[in-house]
Amino acid sequence: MNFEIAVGHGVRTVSVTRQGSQLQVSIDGRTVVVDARRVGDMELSLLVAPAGGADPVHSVDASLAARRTAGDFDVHVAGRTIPVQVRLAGGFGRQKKAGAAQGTGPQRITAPMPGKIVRVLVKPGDEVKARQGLVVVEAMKMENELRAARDGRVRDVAVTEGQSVDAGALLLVVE
Amino acid sequence: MNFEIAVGHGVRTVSVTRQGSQLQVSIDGRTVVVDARRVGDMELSLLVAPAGGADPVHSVDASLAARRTAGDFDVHVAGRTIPVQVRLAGGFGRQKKAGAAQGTGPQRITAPMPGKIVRVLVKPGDEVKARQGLVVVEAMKMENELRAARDGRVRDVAVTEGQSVDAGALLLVVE
Amino acid sequence: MKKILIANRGEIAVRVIRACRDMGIATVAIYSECDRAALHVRLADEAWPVGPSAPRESYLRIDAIIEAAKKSGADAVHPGYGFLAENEDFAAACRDAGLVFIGPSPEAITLMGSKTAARQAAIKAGVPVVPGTEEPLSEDTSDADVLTVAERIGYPLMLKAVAGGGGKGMRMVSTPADLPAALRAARSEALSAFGDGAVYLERRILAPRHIEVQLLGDHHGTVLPFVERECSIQRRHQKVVEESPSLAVSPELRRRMTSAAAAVAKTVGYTNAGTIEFLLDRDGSFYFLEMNTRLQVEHPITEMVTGVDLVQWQIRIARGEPLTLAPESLLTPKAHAIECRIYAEDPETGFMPSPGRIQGLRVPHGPGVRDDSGAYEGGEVPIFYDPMISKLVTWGETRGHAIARMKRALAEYQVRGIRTTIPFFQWLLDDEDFKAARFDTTFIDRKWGAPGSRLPQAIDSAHEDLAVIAAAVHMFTRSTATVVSEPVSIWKQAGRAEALR
Amino acid sequence: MKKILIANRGEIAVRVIRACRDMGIATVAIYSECDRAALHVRLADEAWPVGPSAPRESYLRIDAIIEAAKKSGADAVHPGYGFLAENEDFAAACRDAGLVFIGPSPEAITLMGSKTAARQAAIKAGVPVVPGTEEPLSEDTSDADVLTVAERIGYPLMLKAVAGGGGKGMRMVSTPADLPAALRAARSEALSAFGDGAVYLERRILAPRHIEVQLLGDHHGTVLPFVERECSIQRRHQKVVEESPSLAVSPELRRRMTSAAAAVAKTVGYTNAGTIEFLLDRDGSFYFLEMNTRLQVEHPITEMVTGVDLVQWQIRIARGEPLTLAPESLLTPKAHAIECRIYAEDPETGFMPSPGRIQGLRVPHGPGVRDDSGAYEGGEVPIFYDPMISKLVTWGETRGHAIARMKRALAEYQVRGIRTTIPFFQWLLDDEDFKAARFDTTFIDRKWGAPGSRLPQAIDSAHEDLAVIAAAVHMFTRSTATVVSEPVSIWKQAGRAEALR
Repeated sequence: MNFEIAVGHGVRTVSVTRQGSQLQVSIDGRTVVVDARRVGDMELSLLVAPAGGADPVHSVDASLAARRTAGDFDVHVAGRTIPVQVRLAGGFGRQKKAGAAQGTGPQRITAPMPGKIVRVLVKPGDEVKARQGLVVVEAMKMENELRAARDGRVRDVAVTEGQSVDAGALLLVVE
Repeated sequence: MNFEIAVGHGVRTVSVTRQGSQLQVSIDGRTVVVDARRVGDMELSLLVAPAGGADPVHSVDASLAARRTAGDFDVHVAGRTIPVQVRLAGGFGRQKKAGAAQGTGPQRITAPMPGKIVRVLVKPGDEVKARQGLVVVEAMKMENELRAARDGRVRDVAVTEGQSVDAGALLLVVE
Repeated sequence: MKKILIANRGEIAVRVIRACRDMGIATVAIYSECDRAALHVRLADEAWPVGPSAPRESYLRIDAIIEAAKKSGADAVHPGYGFLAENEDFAAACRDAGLVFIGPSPEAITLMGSKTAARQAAIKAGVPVVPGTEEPLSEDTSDADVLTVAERIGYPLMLKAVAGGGGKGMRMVSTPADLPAALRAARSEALSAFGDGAVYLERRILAPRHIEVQLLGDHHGTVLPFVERECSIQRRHQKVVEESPSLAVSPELRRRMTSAAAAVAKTVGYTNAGTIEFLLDRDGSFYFLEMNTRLQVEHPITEMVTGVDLVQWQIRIARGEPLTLAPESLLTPKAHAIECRIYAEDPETGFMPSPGRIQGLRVPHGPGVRDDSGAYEGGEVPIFYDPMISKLVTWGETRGHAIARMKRALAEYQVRGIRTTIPFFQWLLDDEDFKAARFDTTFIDRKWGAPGSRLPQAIDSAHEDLAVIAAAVHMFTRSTATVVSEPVSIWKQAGRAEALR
Repeated sequence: MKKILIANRGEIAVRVIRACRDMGIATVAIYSECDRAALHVRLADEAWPVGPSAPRESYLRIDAIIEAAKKSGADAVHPGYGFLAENEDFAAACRDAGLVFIGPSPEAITLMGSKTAARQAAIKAGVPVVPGTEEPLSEDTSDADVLTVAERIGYPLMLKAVAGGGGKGMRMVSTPADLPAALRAARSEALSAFGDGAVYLERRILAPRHIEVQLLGDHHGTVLPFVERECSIQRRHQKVVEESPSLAVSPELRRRMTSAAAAVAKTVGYTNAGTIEFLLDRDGSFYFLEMNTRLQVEHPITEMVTGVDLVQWQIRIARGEPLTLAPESLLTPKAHAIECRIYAEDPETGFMPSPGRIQGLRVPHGPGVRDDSGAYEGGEVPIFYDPMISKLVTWGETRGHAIARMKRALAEYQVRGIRTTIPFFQWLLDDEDFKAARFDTTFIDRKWGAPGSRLPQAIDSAHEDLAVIAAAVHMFTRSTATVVSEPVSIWKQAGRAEALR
């Protein structure tokens, strides 16, 4: 089974095959042998070893939490929380693979959590600088300012002050 | 929905009906109003009140564990573990309802857990007294003696010393 | 005292329920709509609804809460912290309804709840205060008037809500130009959190440490101070890590600070639990900052180093018992304790709140670990309230031992489905300055923003590989059925997963 | 010491892993076939298989464990308790393989592991022993010979495995007629548990208390005793509840018992952690019973009242550090701690083992609670090993407070899918004699068998009603889908359930 898995700033090409009672996992050509046991719906006990060598003995206690998009997970491993996006082979376009998706194109500012729009700090047509505040959302008793990631110009403002929004709702677009 | 629920030494006749956002539960004619929320696959948060009175406010945090037989549960409630057997109305015969099932009929001695038969202390035809040892099963490093519940005579011995048995396996019958 | 209503939610309600249960006292929870299945409701003996999810319509509704207390037959009310804990009207309403309010008198709350009146009480007790406005600036004070007052105090200065607490309604102002915006924001936060938009100004002590002294006062004239807590690790003026004792406080300074704290409390005839907050300057001088007339979030670290159950003592004091604790033992910390406040906030995205359902939860255990939590697996973290879901506390024979245990406990802790501040604490606990206790209240703002300082472990490619392996194995072997524990079944699932491609 | 192999499983392996992690030391777990997904495997840095599930084929396989240690590059081995912890061959094999054995020398294990040699060491140290056989009775000794020896000692007497421990291979014998059967059973248990069927006889002290003294000895000649533990609450000679300090031990008696314990340890040049067990007679005289040359199950209560991490100190001693603990503080208990051993046994059916899958697990938390566990939700309790799944420990300002917290913690504790001894402890903690600390080692056998004494709370009809309501509501609203948190969805499910009838 072949996957593409985005993690950090890159995408890894991953294949998983059965090998006796164990699994062989290749990541961008490097292969490890994994003895896997499912210990909960979203929890795995893995013993891992480099391929061709000794038995898998490095214990990795891993658990996953599904994110909103199918195939997106937070992986909890070794005391860390690492977001990954899993797609079947070919699931990511060229762009993502090149690691270029981050820096270009319009910025869609979405609500990171359900809340109330306290203030809209810009209007369509405004020029904005990187890290300039765009909109203030109140949730969980704190006001949170959403900022521009890069310089740009405000195209659409989809919300008004006082409005309640769901997580993921589009608030405004900067191009 | 009507149930018969065995608990302790008796069987209760229970009905559950919806009443607005709450449930009405009748136990042998006594009625309570329950505000129920499921907080896990087998966990419930219940607020309970006597019917016809105030709002349900007695908080009962209940969780269940399925036993081997469908409809049999251990209910964990108020720090206690209480075994119940739930059947649809009419599911129990007359005998059980009368509370008479306990004291008569042949005793089927079954293995309470997986283990090894260490010693068989009786043979078919033996007269046994209440609490007399019948068979010794080893499990989890301890030897456990299974005893007769009442006086009787050994009819069948289904196991031999050294044999491994599964939980629930019939070991012998005393009549 | 046979039945106590807990006028709060979340971890502190659970904490109070546990103390009551330890004392054989029945408990009454209250809940808003979204909290029907919250842990404090599940663990209490009774639970009464008090209104919709917005705090103003439920947990801040004095009338609804008093009515629930009366109907339930409770004879006392514990306010926890936050919500109505420092609301004198609530304390008075309890008293008027014949309910024992487990906290100070309404008069003491009124006096010390006003930051400006509290400063005057400290001055009267002979305790130094930070220079600032002695009178509150009401909501209606014009920007121009506030600017005039600010000019007298000098910049940088702190703008604070008179009714403030928990870092809310507080802003640092560096130049006159920043004042109007800061004033607007602070008033708005203060109004929403406390229903009172009045503010005051205070000179900003540069790079101070925040040191506080826990007190208990009984109804027989005894006030006992406890060994100090160090609370300098703050973000947005909100404490995130606390420890006791402070490495910056010598036994001699401890004696002076705890005596000063007790003097302030005695001056106002204070009873029950309270905390005097000080700023400790680099030169060793300290200033009265404010008094919190309630239990503090960080009370467990004091409990860990003194062995005293502060909530039990709140209840015992409220029912008239004299303080029988040995004063010296309260000032002699047993080794070291540290607390991390676990928030449902994502440190990777500027601490954005991360409400939602907790899909999975693994809580750390073992020697020296205590977790005071309001969360459970399958439970919801609502958007309406403070996003703190638990307080992880560790104790160790030394500060280093306590930190080591905290790192271990944080590594065991898994909160799945929402993001939390756990990675932030892992970063902090590895910081050399933190490990050496070289910090002040500006620590997080200076350090967390610095280039390359953020979550170094998250960009470690070895761990990314492990995450990739786990995700791939999960997809390969996943099952919508129940837990699979035999390897053979995993391969069956795997076969099926392949067949389904 | 950079990497430690833990030659054990379950809660004690988890406990040792946590201590190693607190010290920055890497951990190697070992596992038998059925333990592949056990908690100690999941939490360790590495995990090596050592054989099939039966202990003799895995956890007792010295060769396989030494090989795993070598292959993994471990430089030390922690044996935990049970299995090979008191096996001198294992300690010697570690030494021969260049591995540090975290425990006493093979010579000390050999000497004190033989109950009869240990008695002689105690006599040499001037410590009284219970009258009995000074030489072991080998497996081949005839019943007639054993009867002759027994006659000299007098009935009732105790028949004990020379290599015994944990209550295994131990029988009380009241009359000569009972001796042959008891001998057979004790030898069989001892052979199966320790691989050595030799036994010895001891006069039975009627209704004694079981008091023990924890010791640490370093490689520089220092031996330090700790405040005593009271372990009289036993079933089948197996401890089930322990507390520290003992209400039966005055400060003066504590001084004498701890000095006697230290004297025995010094006589044999003992190093690392060990425990001297005494019987305390009603008249205040005490007798050396045996020495356990390892960490005890009940070590956490000592940690709770002294603040010392005993496992850390085992490791520090093993790497040559001198004991720098203040002797007086170890003998001055900070308030009170109590431990309940949670077993996968059903008290309702004569404590039948109850292995199987843990369908659901809720662990208690909050102030003064510690849970040392090897269990997790979804995990299996195998049939092959000791059925203890966790140790619940509480600390309180007084004994009453510790007991109250234990009752609260037990009420919060839910282990679903298997039966546990939690209800038994709930019964015990409500017993008037227990509450007054009026007990001896015969307490459980006398009290638990008494009519009407068993689990009174389980036959309380109000609670039966609640169980019935919960079960009925569950059946009415059940769903095979995921968690349902909105009421409306519950009613949808209910509708569907009805439609399916």
